[in-house]
Amino acid sequence: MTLPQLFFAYFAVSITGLSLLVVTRKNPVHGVLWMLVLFVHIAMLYLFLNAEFLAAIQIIIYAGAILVLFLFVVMLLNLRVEETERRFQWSWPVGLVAAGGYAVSLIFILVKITVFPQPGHYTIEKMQTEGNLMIIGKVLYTKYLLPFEITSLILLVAIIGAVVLTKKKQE
Amino acid sequence: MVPLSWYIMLSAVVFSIGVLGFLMRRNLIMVFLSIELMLNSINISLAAFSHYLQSITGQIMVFLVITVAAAEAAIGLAILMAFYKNNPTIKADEINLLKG
Amino acid sequence: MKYALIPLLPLIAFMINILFGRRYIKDKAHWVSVPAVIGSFILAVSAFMDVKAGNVINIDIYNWIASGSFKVAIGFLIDPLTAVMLIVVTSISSLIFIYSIGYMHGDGGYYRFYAYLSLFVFSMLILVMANNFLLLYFGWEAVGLCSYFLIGFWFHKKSAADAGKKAFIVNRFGDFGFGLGVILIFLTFGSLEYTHVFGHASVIAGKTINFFGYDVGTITLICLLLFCGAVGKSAQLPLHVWLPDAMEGPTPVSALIHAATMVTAGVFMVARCNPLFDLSPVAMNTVAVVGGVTAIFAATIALVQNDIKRVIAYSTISQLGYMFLALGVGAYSAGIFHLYTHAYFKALLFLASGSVIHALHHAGHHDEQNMQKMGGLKKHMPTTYIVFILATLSITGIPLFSGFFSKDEILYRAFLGGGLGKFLWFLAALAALMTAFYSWRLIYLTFHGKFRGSDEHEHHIHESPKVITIPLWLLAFGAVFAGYVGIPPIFYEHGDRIGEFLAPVLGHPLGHGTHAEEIFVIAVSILVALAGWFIAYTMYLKKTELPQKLEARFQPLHKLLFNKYYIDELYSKTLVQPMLRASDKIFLGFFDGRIIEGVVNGVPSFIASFSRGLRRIQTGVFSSYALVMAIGALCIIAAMVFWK
Amino acid sequence: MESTALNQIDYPILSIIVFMPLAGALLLLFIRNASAVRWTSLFITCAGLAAALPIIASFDKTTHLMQFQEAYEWIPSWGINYFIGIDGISVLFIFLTLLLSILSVLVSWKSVETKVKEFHIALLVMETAILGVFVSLDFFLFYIFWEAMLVPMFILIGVWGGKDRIYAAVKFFLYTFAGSVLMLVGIIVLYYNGSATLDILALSSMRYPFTLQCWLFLAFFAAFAVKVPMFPFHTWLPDAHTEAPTAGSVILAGVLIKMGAYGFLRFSIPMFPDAVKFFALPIFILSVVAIIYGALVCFAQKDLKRLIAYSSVSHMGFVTLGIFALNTQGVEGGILQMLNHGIITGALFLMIGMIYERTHTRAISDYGGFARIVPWYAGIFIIFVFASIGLPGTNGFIGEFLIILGAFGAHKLFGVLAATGIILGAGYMLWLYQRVFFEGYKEGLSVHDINFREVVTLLPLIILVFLIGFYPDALLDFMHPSVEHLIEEFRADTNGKNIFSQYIGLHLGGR
Repeated sequence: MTLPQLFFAYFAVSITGLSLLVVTRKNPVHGVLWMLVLFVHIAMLYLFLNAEFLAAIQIIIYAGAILVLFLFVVMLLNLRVEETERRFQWSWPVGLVAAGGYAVSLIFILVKITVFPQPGHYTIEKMQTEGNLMIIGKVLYTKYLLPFEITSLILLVAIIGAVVLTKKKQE
Repeated sequence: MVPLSWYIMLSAVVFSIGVLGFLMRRNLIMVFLSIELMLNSINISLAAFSHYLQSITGQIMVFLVITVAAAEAAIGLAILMAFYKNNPTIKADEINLLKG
Repeated sequence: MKYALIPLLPLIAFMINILFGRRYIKDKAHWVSVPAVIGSFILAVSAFMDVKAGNVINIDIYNWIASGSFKVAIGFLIDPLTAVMLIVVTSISSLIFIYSIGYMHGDGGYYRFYAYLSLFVFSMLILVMANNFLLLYFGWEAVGLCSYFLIGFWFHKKSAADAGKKAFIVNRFGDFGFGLGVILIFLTFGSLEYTHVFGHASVIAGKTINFFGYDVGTITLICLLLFCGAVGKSAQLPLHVWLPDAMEGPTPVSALIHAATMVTAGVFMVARCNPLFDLSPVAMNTVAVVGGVTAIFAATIALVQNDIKRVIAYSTISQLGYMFLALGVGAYSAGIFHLYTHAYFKALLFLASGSVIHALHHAGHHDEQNMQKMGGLKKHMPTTYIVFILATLSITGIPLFSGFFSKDEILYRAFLGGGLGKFLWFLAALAALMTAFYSWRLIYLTFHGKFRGSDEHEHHIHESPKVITIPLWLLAFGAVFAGYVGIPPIFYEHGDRIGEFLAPVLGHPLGHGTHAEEIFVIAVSILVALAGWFIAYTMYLKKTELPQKLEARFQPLHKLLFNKYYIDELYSKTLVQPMLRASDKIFLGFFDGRIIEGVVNGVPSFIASFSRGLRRIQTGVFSSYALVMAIGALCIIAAMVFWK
Repeated sequence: MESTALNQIDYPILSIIVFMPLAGALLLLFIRNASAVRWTSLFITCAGLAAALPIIASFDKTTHLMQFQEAYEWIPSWGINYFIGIDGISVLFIFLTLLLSILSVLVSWKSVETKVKEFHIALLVMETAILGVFVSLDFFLFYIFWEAMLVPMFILIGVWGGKDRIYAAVKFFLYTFAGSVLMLVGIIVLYYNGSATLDILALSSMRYPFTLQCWLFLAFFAAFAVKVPMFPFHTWLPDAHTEAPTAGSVILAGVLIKMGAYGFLRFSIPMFPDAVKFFALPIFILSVVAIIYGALVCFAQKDLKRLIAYSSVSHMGFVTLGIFALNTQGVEGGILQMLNHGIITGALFLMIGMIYERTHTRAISDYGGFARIVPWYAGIFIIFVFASIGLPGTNGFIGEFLIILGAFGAHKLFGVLAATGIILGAGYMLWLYQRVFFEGYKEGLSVHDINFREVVTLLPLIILVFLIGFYPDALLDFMHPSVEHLIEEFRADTNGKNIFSQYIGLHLGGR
C-alpha cells in the first residue's frame, strides 16, 4: 500500500467514524464539536485533492461560521432536558434500514460507473503553475458569473430572512 | 494513487450516515447537522471528480454548495428560533403543525 | 256533415255551462243543456230517417293522428246500428235532462251537473258514431270520465268520491285490454277503420300469433282483448264491482249512464265488431258464458239487497248479462234489441225510484234508499207507483210488454245454441225467475204494506212535481211499447222490424228452430215470470214473516249473497292492500330507500370514510414525512439501479 | 354528407334566440328594483318566444336536414366550430323551453321575494344553456351548454329551495355531473376516432367498430340515463323536484330531463346503431320497470311534489320505451310524450307551487275538500290530472298510445307490461286528487282561488293539452321527416326491420 493510500485510509476511517459520532451524540454541543473535527479532516482531504481554496473556505465558512451559528443556537435554546430524553425517534429502525439501503444503492451505482468523460485541461501542472485560486476566480467571474450572482442573491435573501424571522414582533 | 472510486465510496458512506442522522434524530438541531453532513459528503465527491477529471467545475460546485449551505443553516436555524418562541419544543416528532 | 252537430251540440252546452255556469248561469243551466240535447235528438231522428232510406253515412272530418303508417281520422259512421243507438241515447238523454230539472233543483252544483251530463252525452254520441276504433276508444274513455265526475258528484261524501275513483280504475282494467286490442287490430290490419278492418277480417281468419310463447288465433286474441273492455264498461264478471257503488251518484245519472246508455257501450261495441267475433268461436263462447253467468250471478245478489238503487243496479248487471249472452250465441240483433228496450224500462225504474227517493228526502227521511224503511207509498205517490208497475211488468217479461219481446228473443236464440246454449238458456231462465222475484219484492216493499218510517215523515211524502212525472210517463210509454218493433215472427210475419233493420250490419242469427221449440221457450219464460211474481207476492204481501224465517234458516247463504259474494273484500285483500303495502314498504322503503339510495349515498360516504382514514396518515409530524420521502426516493433509486 | 347549409332566414335567428336571455341576464345586473327585474325578465322571455315565431312560418316540414344552420370557425386548430341548427326533433323543444321560461317567470312573481335579481339571472342563464343544448351541432359547444345548465339549476335549488335544499342540490349536481363526465370521455374518444372533428352531423354519418360502439354507447348512456332519469338512476329526481322552487321544478321537469331522451335520439341512435340494437332489450326492461315501479312508488308518497316527481319517472319510462322501440310510432310517440310530459308535469308543478304559496305545505294529508274551497283551481287541476293519466282528448293519450303501439310492435310482452302503467297511473293520480280535493273538507279554511296572473300562466298549457289531444298532427308534422330518416338510417345500418329481430330465438314474445 502506497503512502497516499495509507493517508486516504486514515482519512476515510476517521471521517466515517466522526460522522457516526456526530449523528449519535446525545448532547448537541458534543455533536457540533465532533462536527468541527470532522470538517477539519475534510478540509485536509481537499488539500489532498489539490483544492486549496476549498480547504480554506471549508475551515473558514463551515467551521468558522456555520458551526458557530449552530453552537450559538444550541446555547440560546439552552436545552437541558434534551440530555435526559430519548435521542432517537421511535421509527429509528426504519431510518437505519433506509440509510443502509442508500449506502448499498449508492455504492452499487458508483461501482457501475466505468465510462468517464474526457479529462479536462485543468491538469495538476496547470493548476500548480497558475494557482488554484486564480483559476477558480477566473472561471467564476466569466463562465459561472450568473450562478455566482444568484448565489449572492440567495445569501442576501437568507440574511434578510434570518433577520425577519428572529425579530421580535411589534405589538 | 488512490483510485477515484475510493473517494466516491467514502462520500456514499458519509452521505448514508447523514441520512441516518436525518431520519433518526429527534432534536431538530441534530437534524440540521445531519443535513450539513450530507452536503459535505457530496462536496467530497465533487472535489474528487474535479481532481480526477481535471475539471474546475466540480470545485465551483462545491463553492456554490457551501454558500447555499450557509444560507440554509441561517434560515433554518432562524425558523427554529422563531418556532421555539411559540412552542417550546424542538422535537421532530412532536411538531405536527402540518396537520390540517 | 250536419250530423257532426249531433255530438257537438251537447259539447257546446258543456263548454258554456262549465265556463260560465258558476258565475252567470247558475240555476238556469238547463236552459243551455236541454235545448242542446233535444236538438241532438231531432238531428238523430233525421239521421235515422236517412239511414232508413238506405243511406250509410261514413265521413272523415279531419286527420287526427298520423305517424308513419299509422293514420287515424276523426270521422263518423252512421249505419243502422248507430242510428238505433243514436235514438236510444238522445231520446233517453232528453227525458232525463228534463227530469233532472226537478230532481236536481236547488243543488249547489246544478250548473256542474248539467255540464257533466252534456259532456257525457257528447262522449256517448262520439262513442256510437265513431268510424274507427281509436275514436271509439276516445268515446269509451270519455264516458268513463263523465261517469267518474257524476258518480263523485257529491264529492264531499267519501263514499261518493271513492265510488267514482273505483269506477274509473276498474274500467281502466278493462280498457287496458281494449287498448291492447285496438293496437293489435292496427298491427294486424294496418288500419283502424271499421270498414277496412271488417272488410279484411276473413283474410286474417286462421292466422295465429305468438303470444307469450303460445300460438293464439289472431282474431280470437283481438276479440278477447276487446271483450275485456266490454266486461269493464258493461260491468260483467269479474269487473262488475264498480256498478253498484256507482249508485252513489245522483239518480238521473244512474238512470242515464249506469243503466240506459254507458254501460251498454260494451254490448254496442261487441255488436259493432260482429264480423270479427263471428270468426272466433272461442271468443263467442266466452262472451256467452260471461254473459250467462253474470246474469244469474247478479240476479242472486239482487234477491237480498235492501237499497232500492242497488237492487236495480244488480238488475242492470244481470240484464247486461242477457245482452252478452245474446251476442255470444250470435244473435246480435237480439242483444241490441234488448239493449234498446232495457234502456227505456231500466231508465224508468231508476227515475221512478229517484222519484221515491226525492219524495222521501224532502219528507226529511234520512235512510231514504233503504226499502226496509219504506212501504205503503202507493197512496202517496200514485203516478210513481203506476209507472213502477209498468216498468216491472216489462222487465219481468210479461207478455205484451216490451221486455217480453226482447228477452224472449234472447232465450230462444240461446236455446238454439247447442249444448252450451241450452245450459246458458237454463241459467238465463233461472235468472228470469229471480228477476221477477226481486222486481216484485221491490214493489211490495216500497209501495205496499204499511210505512215503516215515522208518522211525521209519512205526512210529508208527496207526489213529485210535473217536471219529474212527465218524463216518467213518456218513458213508461217507451217501456211498454218499445218492444213492438221486434215481435217474434211466430206471432206476426214481419214483426221483427228491428232485426231486419239491423241486418245489414249485424246479419241474421244462425239457425231456425221449430215452432214447437219456440213455443216451449216462450211458455217457459212466461211461466218463470209468473212464478217469480207469485213467490214475491206470497213472501212480501201475504206471509210477511216468511222472509225472516228463510233468512234465519239459510243464514250463511243469505250472508254470502248480502255481502255480494265478498268480491269487493277479495279484491281489496288480494290486490289493493298488498299493492299499497308493497308500494310503501318494499318499493319505496326497501328498494328506493335502501338499495338505490344506499348505493347513491353509500359511494360518497365510503369515499368520506376512506379519506377520513387517509387523513390519519397525515400526522403533520414532519419527520415522518421526511421518512416517507426518503423511503420513496430510495425506492426510485433502487429501481433505477436494480431494474433490468 | 349533407352539408348544404340550409337557412331560410337571412339573419342568425337561432343565435339571437339562444343568446337573448343571456343578454337579458346581463341587463338585469344593472337593475335594482325587484319589480322592474320581474318585468324585464318577463319581457325578455316573451321577446324570446316572439323572436322564435318566424321559425314556425319558415320551417321546412319536408326535409330531415338541419335548418337555420349557422356555422363559424371557433377554434380551428382543434376542429371546433360554432355550428348550430335545428331539425324536426329539436324545433319543438325550443318552443317548449321558451314557453316554460315565460311561465317560470310568471309563477315566481310572488313566490320569490328574496334575491329576486339573482333568481331571474339564474333563470335566464339556464334558458340560454337549455336552448343551446337543443341547437348545438358541435360536440364542444354542446358539452359547454350541457354543463352550463347545471350551475344555474344548482343555484336555483340550493338558494331558493326548500328545507333540505343543499342536500338536494348537491345530489342533483353530483348525480348528473358523474354521468356527464363519462360522456365527455366518450366525446373525446369520438374526436380521435372521427378524424379530429367534433361536428355532430359528420360523426353521426360515420360507422364505428362494434366494440367501440358499445363502450361509447355506455359512456353516453351514463349521461343520458341519469338525466332522463331511467330506472335505477332516478333517485336524484324526487329530491331535486321536492326541494326546488316552483320555477326550478317546472324547468327541471319540463325541459331539463328531456335532454337525456333528446341525447338518445340525437347521438346514441345515429352514432351507435349496432350498440343500440345490442342494448335495446336491457333498456326496454329498464323502461318498463321504470313505468311500473315509478307508478307503484307513487302510491306510497305523502308529499305532493314527490308524487309528481315519481310519476315523472314513470312517464319518462314511456318515453325511453318509445324511443328504443325504434319504429315511427314509437319514436314519434316518445318525442310527443316528452313534450306532453313537459306540459303536463310542468303544469302540475306550477299548480302545486301556486297552492303552496297559499298553504305553505306540501303534505297531502294537510289538504282535503279543496274542490269546495278553490273550485277553479280544482277544475284546472283535474284537466292536468286526466292529461297525465292519458285520457283520450288530452295530449297524454296521443303520446302514450303511440308509444304503446310502437312498443307492442317491437316487442309484445313489453307493450303489454307498459300498458299496465296506464292503470296504475289512473290509480295514483285519482287517489291524489281525491285526497286533496274531495274528502276531508275542513271548515273555516280560507284560501284564495287562483287569480288572473295564475290563470294566464296556466292557460297556454291548457290550450296545448287539448290542441295536442285533438290535433296532434300540428306537432307530429314537424317531426315526420326527421324521425323517418332516423329510423331508415338505423335500419339500413343494422339490416333489420325490427329492433328485436336478434331475440327471435328467445321466445320472449318478439315477432
